[in-house]
Amino acid sequence: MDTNLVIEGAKFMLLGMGTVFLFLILLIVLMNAMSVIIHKFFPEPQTDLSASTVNSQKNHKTIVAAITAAITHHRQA
Amino acid sequence: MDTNLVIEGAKFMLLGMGTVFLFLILLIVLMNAMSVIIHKFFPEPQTDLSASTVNSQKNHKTIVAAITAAITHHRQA
Amino acid sequence: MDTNLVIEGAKFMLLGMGTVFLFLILLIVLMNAMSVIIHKFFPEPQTDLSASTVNSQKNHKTIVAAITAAITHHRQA
Amino acid sequence: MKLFIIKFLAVFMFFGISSVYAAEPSANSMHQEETYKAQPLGEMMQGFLDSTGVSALLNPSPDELNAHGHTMSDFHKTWGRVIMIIITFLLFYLAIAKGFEPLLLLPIGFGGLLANIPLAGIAGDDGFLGIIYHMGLANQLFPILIFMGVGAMTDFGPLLSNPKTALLGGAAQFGIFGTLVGAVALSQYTTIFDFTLKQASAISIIGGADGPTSIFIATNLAPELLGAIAVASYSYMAMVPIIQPPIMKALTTDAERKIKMTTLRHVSRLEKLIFPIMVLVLAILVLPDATPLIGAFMFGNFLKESGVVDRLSDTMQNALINIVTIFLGLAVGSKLAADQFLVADTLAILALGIVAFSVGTAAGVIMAKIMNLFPGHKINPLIGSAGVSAVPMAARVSNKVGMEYDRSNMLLMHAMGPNVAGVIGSAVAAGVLISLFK
Amino acid sequence: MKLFIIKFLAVFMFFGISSVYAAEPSANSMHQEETYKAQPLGEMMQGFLDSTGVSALLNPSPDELNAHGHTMSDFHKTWGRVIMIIITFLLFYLAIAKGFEPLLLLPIGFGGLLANIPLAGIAGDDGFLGIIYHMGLANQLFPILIFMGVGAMTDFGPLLSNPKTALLGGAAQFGIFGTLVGAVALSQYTTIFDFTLKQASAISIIGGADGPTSIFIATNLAPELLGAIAVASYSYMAMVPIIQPPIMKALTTDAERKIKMTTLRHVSRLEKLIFPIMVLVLAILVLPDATPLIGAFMFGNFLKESGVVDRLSDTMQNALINIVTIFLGLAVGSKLAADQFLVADTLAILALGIVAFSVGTAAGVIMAKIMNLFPGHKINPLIGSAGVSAVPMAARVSNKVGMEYDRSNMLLMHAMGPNVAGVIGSAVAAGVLISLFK
Amino acid sequence: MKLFIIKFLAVFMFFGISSVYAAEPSANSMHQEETYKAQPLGEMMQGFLDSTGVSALLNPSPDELNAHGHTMSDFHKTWGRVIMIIITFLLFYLAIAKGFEPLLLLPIGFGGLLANIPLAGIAGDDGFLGIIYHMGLANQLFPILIFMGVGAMTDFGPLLSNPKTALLGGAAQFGIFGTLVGAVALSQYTTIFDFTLKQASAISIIGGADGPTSIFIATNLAPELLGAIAVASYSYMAMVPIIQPPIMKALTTDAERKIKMTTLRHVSRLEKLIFPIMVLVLAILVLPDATPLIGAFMFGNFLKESGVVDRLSDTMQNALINIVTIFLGLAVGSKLAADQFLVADTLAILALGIVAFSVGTAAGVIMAKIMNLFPGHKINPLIGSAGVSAVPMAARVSNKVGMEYDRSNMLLMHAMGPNVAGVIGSAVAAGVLISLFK
Ligand code: NA
Ligand code: NA
Ligand code: NA
Repeated sequence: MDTNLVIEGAKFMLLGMGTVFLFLILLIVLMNAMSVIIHKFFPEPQTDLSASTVNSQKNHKTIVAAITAAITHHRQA
Repeated sequence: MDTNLVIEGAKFMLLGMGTVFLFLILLIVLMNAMSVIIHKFFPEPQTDLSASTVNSQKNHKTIVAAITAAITHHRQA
Repeated sequence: MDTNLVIEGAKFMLLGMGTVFLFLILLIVLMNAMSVIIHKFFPEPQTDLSASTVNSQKNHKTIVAAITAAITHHRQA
Repeated sequence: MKLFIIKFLAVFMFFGISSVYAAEPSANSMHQEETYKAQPLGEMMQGFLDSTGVSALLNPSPDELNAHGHTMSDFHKTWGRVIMIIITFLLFYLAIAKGFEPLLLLPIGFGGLLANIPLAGIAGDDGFLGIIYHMGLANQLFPILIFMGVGAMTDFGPLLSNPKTALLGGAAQFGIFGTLVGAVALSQYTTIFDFTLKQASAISIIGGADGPTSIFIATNLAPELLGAIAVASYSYMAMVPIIQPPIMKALTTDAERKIKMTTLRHVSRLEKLIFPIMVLVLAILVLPDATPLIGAFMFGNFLKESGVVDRLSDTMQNALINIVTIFLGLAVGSKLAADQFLVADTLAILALGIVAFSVGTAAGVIMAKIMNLFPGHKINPLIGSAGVSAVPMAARVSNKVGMEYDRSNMLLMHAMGPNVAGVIGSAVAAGVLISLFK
Repeated sequence: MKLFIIKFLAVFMFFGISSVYAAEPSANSMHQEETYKAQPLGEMMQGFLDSTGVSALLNPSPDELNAHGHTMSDFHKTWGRVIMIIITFLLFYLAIAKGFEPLLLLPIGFGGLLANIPLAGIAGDDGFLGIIYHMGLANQLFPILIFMGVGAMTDFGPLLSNPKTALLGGAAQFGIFGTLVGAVALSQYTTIFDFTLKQASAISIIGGADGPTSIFIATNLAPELLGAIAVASYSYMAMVPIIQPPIMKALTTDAERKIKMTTLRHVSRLEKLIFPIMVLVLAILVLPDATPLIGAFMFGNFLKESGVVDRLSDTMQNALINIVTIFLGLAVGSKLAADQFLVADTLAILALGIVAFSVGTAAGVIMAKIMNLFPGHKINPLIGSAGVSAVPMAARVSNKVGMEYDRSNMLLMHAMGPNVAGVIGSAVAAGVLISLFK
Repeated sequence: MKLFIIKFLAVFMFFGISSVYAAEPSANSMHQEETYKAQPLGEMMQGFLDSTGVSALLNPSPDELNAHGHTMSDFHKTWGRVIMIIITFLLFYLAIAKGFEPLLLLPIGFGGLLANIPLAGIAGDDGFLGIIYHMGLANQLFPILIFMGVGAMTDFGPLLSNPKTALLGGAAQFGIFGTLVGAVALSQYTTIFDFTLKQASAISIIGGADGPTSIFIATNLAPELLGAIAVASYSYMAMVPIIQPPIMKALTTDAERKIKMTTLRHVSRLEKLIFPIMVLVLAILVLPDATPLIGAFMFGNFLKESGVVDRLSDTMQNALINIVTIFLGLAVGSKLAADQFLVADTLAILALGIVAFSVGTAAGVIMAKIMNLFPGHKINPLIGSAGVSAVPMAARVSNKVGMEYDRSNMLLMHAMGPNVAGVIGSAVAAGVLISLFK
């Protein structure tokens, strides 16, 4: 009545690799579907990009302004 | 022998709102008393303010000095 | 059959101070030995120092470059 | 590279030789009792299919138990879970797209999602949500730690410069006790609700508009309602800009809304330093049962105002409160399991919660109007609504509504006084409830 | 200064007066039962000498027990400990001089060093390593928290822009299951190994190349092997740049190695936001037993991608994961006690671990070659090896080997897809194993 | 806005419909046994008045128990609490106005304040102070974690560059053992003190001038004295600039105080890296019972010096040590309850503590003078006082006193050697005490 471990291991492999691939294949299908749906119905607004650019430019300008102020201040001092 | 919950609830309200107001009124009295006592006996030294201004000016100058040094260094390099 | 606590305390002192000094003397011996061994067999590479200097110079230059870029940018803007 | 591999193999050899020395049989190398039972592949596949989530949701096992070891109805095992998962998605949507208190609703929502997974038992005693729950929520430590962090973030300056506005924060607690009476009345005389006095109290505290206080009291008085109470509490706090303005406008005249308040006086550092201790001493003398909450809050505030332990105060306001927020959120979320949340009580809690919020808002505004009947500087009743707490959003709402009627009327700092007084008021109210049920 | 001392003395007096009031005998001031027994100085010295480490290592007491209260062999009490301490020094050397995953190998090594100290019992139930172990490793909380932090650090963009590369991350799991079969075969038919199915599974998961997953599974299925499995797992992850390239080169042609892949498409924020929820829902439907790991991982990732709770996400990626890493490392190290590590099993685990790693690498590469048999954009098989995970080192190795053959061929981002898919794949594999042993 | 409200109501409806489906009676919706008992309003008011702090302090209930479930004297329930609260205010004053170790004295003081609140039971097993105490102080985890952080902050460079100064850190431990003998002598022959050997040992360790070591030993040997020992230890560490200079000046001549020491040699990175391991190995061989403390300390130091795990080292020195400091302080404070602190023992502990400190200081100075009797570079005896540890304040005091006599004599770095050696010395002394009581 001893269990044949090798056969059990093989079953594990079958189930395990099967599940892993099943999972990932479903995931691929879902990823592709999501991509299609999102690009069709929820396209990323182009403004987003420019908004962030504006934002970073703004930050940049703030830094530049700060440095300039510092230098001006220093020259006056 | 059933408890009348509504009456119990009303008692809770009486006790609860009473305690809340008692607490806050005492707190108001204490706050006013503290304000009087502190302004009379422990007035905030005016120097404190100027000290912190000096401190921030000092920080400011440190930054300006660092930037200037950086620029000088860059010009020399 | 009462324990004389003072004698016990004295024993504690003997053992305690003994162990502390034994430990620290061994540590001193080991520190000196380590110093000799490391300076003989694993001398600290001089390049290390210059490497870190180079590194910090590099950092410095990055900062200077950033500031300069910021200023140039500002002048152009 | 080769040299390196040789070195590594040498380490291996070393392990090998060491192991040979270890020749005696050790407890580890003895063959353990095999708990695994071999099955034919067919049965195994069937068993595996039965252990998928699809199967568990469609054909739930009759002996599946909930996180507390009780049986569940089939509805709670199947559609109930699906519905709960969809509800957590709604929470995500509200938190991310609408900005509803995301710091707490995202972890709570995700905890709820995990708690409704069949078979995995994540909210059970051995699951990680269950472990986190028992680590800090069952013993009420997490809300206390959050309160410390919030205390370290709070500035009592505006309250100190205009003490009498504290009364507005007191009046707003009528939201708690008014709702309590209503809830027990409807429980007693109708079949709409069926709450015990304890449960009604735990629910009514939603009107205090303080997340940690709500969670603290719910864990104390009615842990079985914790999930719904926490979700209602944070949702309504997030909805303050929607709930409050209509009430504020309905109860005030145009002239009242345009009242300008006098500039706040400067508050000295010493006043701010003594204040937390003063509040705590008052709580000790009047209501010791409120001191766990007030003590934790004032501990955080005192450390901040002391100015000498900035590293502790910073950690409280950042690393510590963030870590605890993650854990608290997940632990609260573990109470969103379908069999605990999808009950008639939840709807009642949501309904009572919004009543409590609204009553509290109205009471704050009316209190301001009453105070204006007395001589002295007039109070703009719009800052009364900030007395419910929901710091600092309620104060911002006061400011925003005020500016709708007079763009130059800055009420923000004036509203911060009742706002923080509302936190103290709710903690006192919580203390009264704890005291009454002791 | 003197004034100050006077003030301080006044405080003292105050204490004094207070104490005098406290005249009644208190529990504290009563003389406690003295547990200490006086001995002649000679005996005391002898006893003290017996309690030195030198003595404990040379003349171990026959009744000294290990951390679990079991007896130990003399070898494990003496040379075993010395050998283990030397092994921890090797770990330090590898971590510091060779850069082998120092974030985990240093705490693990130090924990191992502390666990092998005679008499101190630091890894016992009352020692601090034992306390930390029970606090978060015995209940598997620490690897879950690490997974949250790693999730918050992970970017699924590359996978989303080229979904099919997920298959490479699937194929690499063959390293786990192939090794499992091999290990049980050698256990059944030879006397080299003697592992149960559970133990073999816990060991094989090393092939998943994911530290937290390995630790999670080992704690679950074979806690007695935890130390060796964790050390093997992190060591081999660190050795990826040595282990993988020969295998990658042996299995590919020159033409294959020079395949250029098409530029990755832009991935929208919404896709990244939905992805973690999608994976979790899929795991719920297919394999609930994988949801603790996948759920924790996706929780971290979801918080990051939500963009509205940056303070929580930052804390997860920094303070929280660092604190847990320290604790996890020490707790794992506590399992490096000689009597648990210096057994024949450890050598077998190290051997099986490297086999698992190599098989996984090969399977990933071969899978890419198989996929290239089908029409569509060709995949450079060098990114197949990244499917074992070991994020992000395996992806960097793919990139580096690719550039050896074509300096303009940047494979890094392409390899990140299978790399993160490998994490998901291993978590699924772990879920299968948990499910089968339930 | 309206649209939004409609959406929200839709969610509500959804809850509603879901709840209707949940028609079966669930455990939650069943009416729970009501634990609340109705009372006439008069009685209720009376009961409420009895539950105020004023009433509890004036008319204590005879059956009120302390945090450990023992009865308390009336003094400890009434004036004792008031006195303790005033004492915590003194601690606040010293910490904030005088800068006395605020990082620990503020949390300890606040914990003491909370522990003396009547009726609230915050220091009891269910109160949050009690929970924190059991979480990490009862098992001595907190001082160990603090030691890790302190280790990561410590630089052994000055000691390595002048090893023989370690002897000064050894001599200062005479403060511990000398006081121990004195304490047991006075306990044996007089009625002033009445300490067991264990208690006397726990008290004497105050002379080690190391907070975590004191707390570790007190928790181990005499937990009933923990509060007083911790307060004494941190207070005296803060008072180092007041306590030490008179002793230092009394024991040295003018010429000695002006001794200039030779410049410290450069210490290589490798030396600093090996040092912590060397100390730990020495401790393993000589005194395993000291390894929990020394191991934790050297773990932190080793991580820092390794240079490859900066993120762990930074977290140890910041988030982790700060969080643990808050918890440790509160937990220690919970032992300042009147019935535990306002006992004659406390006064004795304060007296013995300052003796221990002073003896240690003197021993360090005298040791330096003895060492100067031997040939070799002369040591300025002013750095001997730094051997008590109290890092880094004692070293600063050495420097300051030195500069009083020669403004060009910078002793700071020279004093850091004995300073850190004092930490090691105290840990060794602690190990001896643990070993002797095992
Ligand atoms: Na409130
Ligand atoms: Na993997
Ligand atoms: Na010391």
